[in-house]
Amino acid sequence: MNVLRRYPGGALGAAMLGAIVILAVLAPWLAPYGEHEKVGAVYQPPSPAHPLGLDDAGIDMVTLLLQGARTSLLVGFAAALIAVVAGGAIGLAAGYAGGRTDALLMRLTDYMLVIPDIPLLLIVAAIWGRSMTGVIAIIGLLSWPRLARVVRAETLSVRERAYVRRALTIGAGDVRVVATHVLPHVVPLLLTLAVFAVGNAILVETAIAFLGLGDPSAISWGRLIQNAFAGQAVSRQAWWAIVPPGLAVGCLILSCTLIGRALEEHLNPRLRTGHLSVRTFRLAASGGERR
Amino acid sequence: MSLLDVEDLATHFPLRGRPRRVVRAVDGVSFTVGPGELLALVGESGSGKTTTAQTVLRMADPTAGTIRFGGQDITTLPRRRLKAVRRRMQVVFQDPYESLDPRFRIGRSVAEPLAVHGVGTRAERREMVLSALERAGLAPAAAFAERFPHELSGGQRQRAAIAAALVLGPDLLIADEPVSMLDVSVRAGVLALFDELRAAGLGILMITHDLSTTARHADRVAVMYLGRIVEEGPAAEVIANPVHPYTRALVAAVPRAGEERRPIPILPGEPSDPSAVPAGCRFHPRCPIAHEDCKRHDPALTPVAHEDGMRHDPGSTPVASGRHRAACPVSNPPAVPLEEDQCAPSRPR
Amino acid sequence: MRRGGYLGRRVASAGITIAAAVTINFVLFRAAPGDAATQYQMCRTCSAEFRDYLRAELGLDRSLPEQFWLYLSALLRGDLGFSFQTRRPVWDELMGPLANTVPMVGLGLAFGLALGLLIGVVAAWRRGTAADWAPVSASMFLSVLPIQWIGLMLLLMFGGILPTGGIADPYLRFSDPSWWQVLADRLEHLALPSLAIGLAWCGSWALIARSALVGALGEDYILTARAKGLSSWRIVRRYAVPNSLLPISTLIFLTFGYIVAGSLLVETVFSYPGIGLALYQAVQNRDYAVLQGGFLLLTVAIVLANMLADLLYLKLDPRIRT
Amino acid sequence: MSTPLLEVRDLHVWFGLRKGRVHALRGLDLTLTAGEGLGLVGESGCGKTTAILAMMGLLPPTATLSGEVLFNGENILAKGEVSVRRHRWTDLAMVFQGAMNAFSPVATIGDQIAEPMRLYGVADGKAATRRVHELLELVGIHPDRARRYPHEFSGGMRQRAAIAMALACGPKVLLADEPTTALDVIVQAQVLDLLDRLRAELGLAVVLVTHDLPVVGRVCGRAAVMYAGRVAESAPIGDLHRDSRHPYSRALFAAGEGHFIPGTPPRLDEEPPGCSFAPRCSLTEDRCRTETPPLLSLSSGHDSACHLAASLSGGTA
Amino acid sequence: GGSTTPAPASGTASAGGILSVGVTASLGRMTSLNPLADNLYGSWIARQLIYPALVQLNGTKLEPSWATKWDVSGGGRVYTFHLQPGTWSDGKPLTAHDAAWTAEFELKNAGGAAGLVSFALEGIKSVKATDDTTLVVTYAEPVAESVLTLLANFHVLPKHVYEPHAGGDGSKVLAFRPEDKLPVVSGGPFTVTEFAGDGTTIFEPNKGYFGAKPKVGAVGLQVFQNDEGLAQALRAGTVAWGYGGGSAVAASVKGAAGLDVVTSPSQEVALLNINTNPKKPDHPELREVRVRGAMSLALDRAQLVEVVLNGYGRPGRSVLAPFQDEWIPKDLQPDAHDPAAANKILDDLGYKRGSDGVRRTPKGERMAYTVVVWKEISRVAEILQKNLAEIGVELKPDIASDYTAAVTAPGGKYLDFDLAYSYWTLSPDPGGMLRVYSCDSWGSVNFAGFCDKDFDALLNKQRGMLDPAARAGAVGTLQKTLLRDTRAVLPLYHAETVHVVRKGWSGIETQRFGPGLWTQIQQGS
Ligand SMILES: Nc1ncnc2c1ncn2[C@@H]1O[C@H](COP(=O)(O)OP(=O)(O)OP(=O)(O)O)[C@@H](O)[C@H]1O
Ligand SMILES: Nc1ncnc2c1ncn2[C@@H]1O[C@H](COP(=O)(O)OP(=O)(O)OP(=O)(O)O)[C@@H](O)[C@H]1O
Ligand SMILES: [Mg+2]
Ligand SMILES: [Mg+2]
Repeated sequence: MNVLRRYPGGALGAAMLGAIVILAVLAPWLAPYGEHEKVGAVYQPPSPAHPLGLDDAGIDMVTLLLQGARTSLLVGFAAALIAVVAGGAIGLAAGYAGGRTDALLMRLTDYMLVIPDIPLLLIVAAIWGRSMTGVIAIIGLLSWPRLARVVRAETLSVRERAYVRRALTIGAGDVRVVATHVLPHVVPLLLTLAVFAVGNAILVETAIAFLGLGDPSAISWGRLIQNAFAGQAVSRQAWWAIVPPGLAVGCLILSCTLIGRALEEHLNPRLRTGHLSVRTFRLAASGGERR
Repeated sequence: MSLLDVEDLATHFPLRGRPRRVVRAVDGVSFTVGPGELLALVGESGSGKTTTAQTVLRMADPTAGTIRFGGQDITTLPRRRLKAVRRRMQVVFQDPYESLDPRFRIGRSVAEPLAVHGVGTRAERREMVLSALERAGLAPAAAFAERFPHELSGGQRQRAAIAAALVLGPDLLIADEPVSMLDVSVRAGVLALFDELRAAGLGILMITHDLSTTARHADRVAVMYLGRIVEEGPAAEVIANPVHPYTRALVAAVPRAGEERRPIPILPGEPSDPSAVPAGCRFHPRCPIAHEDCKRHDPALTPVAHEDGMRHDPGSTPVASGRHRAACPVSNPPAVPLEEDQCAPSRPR
Repeated sequence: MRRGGYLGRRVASAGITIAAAVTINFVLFRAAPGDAATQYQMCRTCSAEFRDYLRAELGLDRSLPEQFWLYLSALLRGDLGFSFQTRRPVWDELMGPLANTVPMVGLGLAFGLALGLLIGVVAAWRRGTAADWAPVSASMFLSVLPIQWIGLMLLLMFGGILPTGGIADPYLRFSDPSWWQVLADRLEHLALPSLAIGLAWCGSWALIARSALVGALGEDYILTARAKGLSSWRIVRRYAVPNSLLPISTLIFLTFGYIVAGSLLVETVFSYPGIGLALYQAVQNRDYAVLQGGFLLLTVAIVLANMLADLLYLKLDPRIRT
Repeated sequence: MSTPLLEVRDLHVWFGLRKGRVHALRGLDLTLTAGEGLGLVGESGCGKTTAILAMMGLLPPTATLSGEVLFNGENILAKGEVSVRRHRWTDLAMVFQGAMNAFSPVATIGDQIAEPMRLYGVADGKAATRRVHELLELVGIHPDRARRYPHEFSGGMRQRAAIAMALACGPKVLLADEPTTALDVIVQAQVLDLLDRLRAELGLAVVLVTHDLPVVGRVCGRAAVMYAGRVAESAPIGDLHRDSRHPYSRALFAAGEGHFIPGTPPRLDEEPPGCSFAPRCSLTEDRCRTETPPLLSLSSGHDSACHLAASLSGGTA
Repeated sequence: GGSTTPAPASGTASAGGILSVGVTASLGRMTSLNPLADNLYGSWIARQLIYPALVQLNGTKLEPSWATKWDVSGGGRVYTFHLQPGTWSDGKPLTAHDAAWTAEFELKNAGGAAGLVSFALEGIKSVKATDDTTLVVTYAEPVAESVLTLLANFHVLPKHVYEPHAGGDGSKVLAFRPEDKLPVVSGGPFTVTEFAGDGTTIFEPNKGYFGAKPKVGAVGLQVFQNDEGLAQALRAGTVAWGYGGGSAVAASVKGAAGLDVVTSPSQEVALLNINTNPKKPDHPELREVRVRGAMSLALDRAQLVEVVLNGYGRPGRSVLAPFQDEWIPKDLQPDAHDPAAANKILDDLGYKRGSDGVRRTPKGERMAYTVVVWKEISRVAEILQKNLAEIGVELKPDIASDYTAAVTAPGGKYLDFDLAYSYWTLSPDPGGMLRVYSCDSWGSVNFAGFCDKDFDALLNKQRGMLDPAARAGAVGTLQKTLLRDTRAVLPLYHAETVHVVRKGWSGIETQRFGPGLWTQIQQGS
């Protein structure tokens, strides 16, 4: 309850994400039709039987949205996991070891950061084929560098804390120091980054799908946007095939962003402060505040 | 026999970029700390006090010189074998807010050294932790052990950090500005604790820039300037009769309680830069009494004739001691030839 | 002295990154299944002779180190090779599209920035009020929408009102246009793609601007400025904005590179013949020479943008200037 | 005694927290005459900074304030921000705790010093530049440095430049919040010396906030010892040292000499009745725990808020 | 846009207005006007406007073009073409020698680097110019006249322009780009004054053209990156003719004011090939004709037509396309969609469904296959997947980055793939398509891995049958062998050729190809 009041945005995000996850998990039971099942004319407008109409293959949009949530979430979470594990490990190693290791790893990270990601994606996906695992791996590999940077910076700062230096001077080994002092400190940050990474991965997935480089047999929200474009939903004024998947993606990523920001604020309450505001102190009605 | 014996210690840090330059943070420092002795290392910010301590702790690598601890040369001891030494040499940092892991209860922080060194059983450790906390003045120890750092005041935190340093029963404590971040009202308590520990035989190397503290608690004081010790000797004597112009400025600058306004000698120029150490006497660019020779000759520490000391502060009690040395030939002409016993390591009172 | 060192180090690091990009570029394409000649689109059904001819022409019949050497020496001469598909120099193939993309991204950037910074400054200034909450929520939502979807929505809304594809009216020259007609035509064609870019990015920029500003507003010098009796507006203008501009401006420079590289999605939606689309087509046609060249070009562009961002920082922030 | 230049009467400040609030100032009374140096001393958290900020009207929006701050008899807080802004920098200027960061890193020191002059029409154009140079010289910084950026200054120089900035519009009162805490002893001595000179030479009234009693003597003739948002004792420095009439002041002096004060400072979110120092005081009597002692004048210029003030005469603890 | 810029279709600068032709990139992009270097459809369209061809096509019928008439001799082996005198746009004479040179060059390089267009000269032994206006074409074997339709794709190049680049093994000519020097040397009704293979190429009338003068001021061939772009442009009025825009564009502009959707009989065929290679190690059941029959019955061709072709097409009936109706036996009709019957066949064969709904062969192998497709047809793959799932066959689409390689692997032996999707746009003569399933094509485009001696013998024989009726009989037999006897290939659908034309233009006859079409188009009637 308290958390709710403190981070209303985060709570809203969590609720949205929760709802989407539940819908996705229950999709096979909730979906009214088959995801390949033609249930009416192509681009049939919304009707009581099909509240969001049919797509360019005469498939029920509600069904597609429900099924698409599964893929989008799977890609989001799996890719974020890769990014978190890789980025966390590399950031931690670079920040803690320092020196040459740090320089080497950061050089790699810098390189990964300047790689134009969408073209790389295009090339890798085109050359090595399209599969769900491929898409997840590519997104994960594209996302870790940002994480690694932040984790490294944080590790560097923890490393300089007196309690870490003290642990070292009493003769504690690196493994021990990392495990007991550094990692626990970095975990909340990593969690925050992970939440953002989920959102980002979902966004990148829509790009991959839009370019037709996604897994051909998986229906994701990105794929629905692509279908709408390829199926000329715009010229055919079939807004019901365009608007819902975009809004769905937006809500999903927004929920991640909201949660991430709440976590961030929780970790760093300084984000809330500031000296300047249009409002200044209040004057108590004379004597009123005294007792 | 002295506990810690540092000779000609130098620690340089290479700077990035060209031309290659080094920061001569510590540049030829010698001192000793005996059991039960408190040596205060004072000096302006950036003079290399912390670096000296870090080097002694082998957290920074010495460029030259030797560090002997309990008679053993630890200057180049490999990390593995350092562990045994570290058990006997503990450290307390300046910032009481950062020296305890905020996620650990005090008890666990204090017990960490025991865990690292695999000392005792669980029960034994608990005993040791509680007694350390009590020694550090945190009573009831059992209650404090259960608290988190944020539930303690600054002074209490610093005591907890000291307890963690004491739990292994070390011979030497290195304290880097242990009270400068504490409120006036609690400083005295922590310093009194040091006095107690010292009485029990613990050698302490304390870094500080607070001369009034030094005068009250230290046996001996070493004044650092730009990586060197410029004056060294029994605390009372050095503060009463500062010889080196830098020490004099330092002493004069200290505000004294209850005193009325008085003129302050001001050192000209900016704090010095250890990556560009001036030739000759390091202090000469800011020295009010520098002359030509100072630009060429880098003076060594030489014993102070106490008559000389008396001349500067006639009101003070003359303390005749060859252990007071300074590195300024101008204010301190080498009247007394160097004798062997004067170079011998100083002993605790 | 220090400045020269900083510059030198920055340039060296950019050089290393580019060298890495060159190597990876080479490896990436050699590691692809099937060599370039078999991947060649026209060769889906072409004869073995033609394949051999292509292999020889592309130097694929040589050993890998030899190929790498050839590749490097050609690069040093500024030669990116020849397109498999058109047999024109890759450089010529890419420069046109790149020249189309830059104004589109530039205009989008300008639009997004103007809007984003405005929102960000107002929100930061009115922190905690409705004037903060509403634009921040809107920005947040904009920033999470897929750009291609924003493009589709624009198509849906503006199709028929503004040109929805291409870069210019190809037949304009027959009506003997004046220079402003030509310009107006270009701007019309730029409108929707640029708007899409602007909308897709202004949200993030607003959020960045806001948080940078809020950060700056928490600094001690702001309190000092208030103590000096300066008005809030003056404080925002003279103290908060210049200080938060530092992180913002470099960040924007950085994103420019990525937007150019990522322009593909917008260009696809609006059939805009830019660099992204050129690469996309190269992928479709397995035109590895163009792909390789384009990828390198974009990497270099981003590295340069990063470097410029650093130099800008150098210029803006007196702390590193000396 | 001449009429007070600045007078603080019964100043209360509350800070709203997420839960409850903190009563940081609990009826602060201070007077300051022109050219006088007043030291404001006390443990961390006793409300020194809050007092200074309140006088400048710079409290954050979470703060609620009551009481009066009279400048030349006018209550400058009467209309909040509107009325106080007119007095900022021209009448009241301040140097902050950690004034190291008082300068925006992207503008030159000179510009930042000149800004309020131009704004308030004190000087502009060449005149402003000249005045900036004068001010910098006054604080011992070479005028050439006006065109430098803050990061090119050392900590001590920045602190001195901050003082120069505070003097820009010729204020009558300088409020200096721990201007020397972060500095080296030698630099600290320089800065204190500068403040003293300004006071003596320019007739500036100075309020010097510090938790270090000895520092006060360098600049101020009088000091007010604060405890828990209120003045415990206010007296000329000499009296305070030799003839303190409040156990807390005595304890504070003793702390400087190596005797710590037992217990912890009071929590400001609770308001138990009685003297707030009572739980730590060695002389506590029953009424100390129930009755809040008022700040009473013992002799001219010596006030104490202790029930036992009268019985405390002679010598320090 | 329509409201803000003047619609070019009504441009006034050149008399006759500008014919703006829009085409999607997948169909109409080109890389060069040099036919030896670019065999993309887009440049084939362009070639019709600038390079003379002996004959042109109206549907499946031959019409005169540069050749006003032709004689047959030698029992169908020798064709003599009588050409109109003319000049190239640079003033050099356009003669039979240009044609002979072009043909000989292409024949010499057939199969080589510069052999991309030599398919048009298939079966020809020699091409000789007897004088400036007479060209003698000699075939190795007798051919029916309809085989000459291929010659509509033979574009005569200016010898004086190309010859300097055509030395050595002929590969150097690939680097020659006529569009580098504008206007290009043209012998057709137009010449190119602006070239952009991915953008808009502008054609302006060639003053020296021997034939009828164009009635438009200029033709623009504008390439759109996707269907959506073309549809938008058609609606906005910036494009007058959506060239072969396809069903998707047609569907999305249907009902829009001012636009007509013009269809002509399908020239296209989409096929599902089943790998019948007896050496393929796995899935022997795919070599069982009844299994293939069951799969055919499972396919819902009507849904394919509705979803994939937006209704503009027909269920797949043969490997030949509906515009070759005269060559397709009347009794060869599309298989009905009858999953029940299909299931029964498989049940009878003893292929039981497993718990996952997928059938097992008696050996216990799952009936799970991959189908090699390319990206554009994901919808087709989805429908096939669903159709076959209904009969317990699992299908997994494999989007091949290198299509031919994926199908023929390893090394042209067809040992790997199970099913493959293929799509062909046919030329009028039926022989070409049937040849795809001959042993000659084994290892390349014969995606069914089909090789049959008798089939090949009949295939070779029909080519020389000058009697259309007899030839039709043979062609019918060949089709039935493929589609009924062996069912090695399952026709899926035939897409109608769909054009979208803005009202107010006349002469756009969409089944016509060649200069004649482009010179007859005009604004107004
Ligand atoms: N790792 C390092 N690399 C480069 N220079 C260093 C490093 N550590 C310290 N220095 C430099 O060495 C000099 C001495 O630093 P040190 O921290 O020992 O001073 P200090 O006397 O402890 O000062 P303070 O009183 O401010 O703590 C300083 O100029 C500092 O900038
Ligand atoms: N913005 C704020 N919100 C809530 N409480 C505050 C705020 N500012 C100060 N306080 C509280 O008011 C009390 C007085 O704070 P103040 O900063 O005035 O102390 P101080 O005497 O200046 O201490 P120090 O010596 O540490 O600077 C403290 O308990 C502090 O926690
Ligand atoms: Mg230090
Ligand atoms: Mg304060």
